[in-house]
Amino acid sequence: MMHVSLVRVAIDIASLAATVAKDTNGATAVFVGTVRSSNEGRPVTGIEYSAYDEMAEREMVSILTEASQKFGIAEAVIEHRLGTLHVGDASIGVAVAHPHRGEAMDALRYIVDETKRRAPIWKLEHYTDGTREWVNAGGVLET
Amino acid sequence: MMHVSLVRVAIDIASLAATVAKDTNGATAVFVGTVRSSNEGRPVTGIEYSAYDEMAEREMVSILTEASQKFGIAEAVIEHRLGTLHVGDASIGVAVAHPHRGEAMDALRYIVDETKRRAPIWKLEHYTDGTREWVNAGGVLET
Amino acid sequence: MTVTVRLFASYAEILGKSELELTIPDGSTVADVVRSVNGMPGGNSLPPSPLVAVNYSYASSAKPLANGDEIAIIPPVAGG
Amino acid sequence: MTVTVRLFASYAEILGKSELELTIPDGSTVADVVRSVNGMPGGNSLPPSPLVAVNYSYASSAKPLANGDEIAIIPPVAGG
Repeated sequence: MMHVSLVRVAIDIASLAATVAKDTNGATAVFVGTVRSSNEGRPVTGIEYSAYDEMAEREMVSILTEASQKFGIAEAVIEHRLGTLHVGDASIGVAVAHPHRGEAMDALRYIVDETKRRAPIWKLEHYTDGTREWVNAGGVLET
Repeated sequence: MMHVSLVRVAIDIASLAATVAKDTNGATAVFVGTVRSSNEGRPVTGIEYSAYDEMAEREMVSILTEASQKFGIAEAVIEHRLGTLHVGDASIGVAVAHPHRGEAMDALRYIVDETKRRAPIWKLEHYTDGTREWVNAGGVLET
Repeated sequence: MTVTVRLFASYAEILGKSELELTIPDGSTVADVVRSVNGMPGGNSLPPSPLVAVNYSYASSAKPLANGDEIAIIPPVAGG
Repeated sequence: MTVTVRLFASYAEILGKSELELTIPDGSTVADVVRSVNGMPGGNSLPPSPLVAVNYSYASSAKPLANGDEIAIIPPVAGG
């Protein structure tokens, strides 16, 4: 079971893990990203997540397909939340299951890293002083 | 919050993750080990887990301390279940939180690997043909 | 031919719009569309070689376009 | 001096007990205790150099023991 989704409701870690459960899998690895109370020293009140929805979903499906080929996983799920999130809210949840733990954790890292690197999703961070900023907008740009 | 425990009730992944949650942590990584329906080709009905309780807890505390020094984590929990487990039941749950994802996932892997390598815990596996076997009892022995 | 250009996040704010239609000569490439967008009001604040996707896949600036293509100009991503 | 020896899992099954008291000469080491256990009925099925813990920490076979120590003979672990 491979599944990706962009959601506007709370991410439920237990149901993510349940989604990838199978009797032949002995290892489930889960990652949850949450909104931190500060970023690079600036106190944060919340983050607005937006996406190029159609492409983000396709890119996440590609990432799961790659992970399946690289690590032999057959069960993986990515859930990314969009909209306004507050400190402590989960923005991304990834769960992977495999018969063995090494592959489950390797695949988890690959999926999380690639999703952050490639999925067209953006964060508009709001700070306690009322200002806001697009995260990483001054980052290195590549063609 | 660092915590280890040996339990005889179901491991609850959502409460493990909640245990390590903190507003300054942006990344939570969780591992759950479950009883597989087969091991090395033999169909399994269940596993009895037993431990040298006092030492297992101390060893797990040492592992969390090492992980804290190596990866800078301040929030981590290991829960290991003992007693009779059936296929699909969780035998171990580990949750780690850190401001950043790389450290959270590095620490998760370290804690899971070291717990499996060092915690004095044993599995008596039961098979569908009625036989049973101590897992790894014929493994390499070291002084 | 006509293509759709989509803008997101900081780029949509800079240009004051998130979608536009462009009529371009046959044989135009991604680079030609980017140059058109750079020439619009505010467009010079965009980088000269941004990440671009054509029909939901990342594409190089040399990629030739076809009528009806959807070209997305992608600000640095920051998901997760 | 007297020490407690604890046995677990397959080793406890092989020796038919999980705990025993041993009176040993002063200056005895882990290796001496292991040799005693190897000499008990069934004990020759245990490896000659098993993993051992003294007072809840892994210890080398050369470690000298003290009165009241708890020596655990540890089968290959298989947690998780």
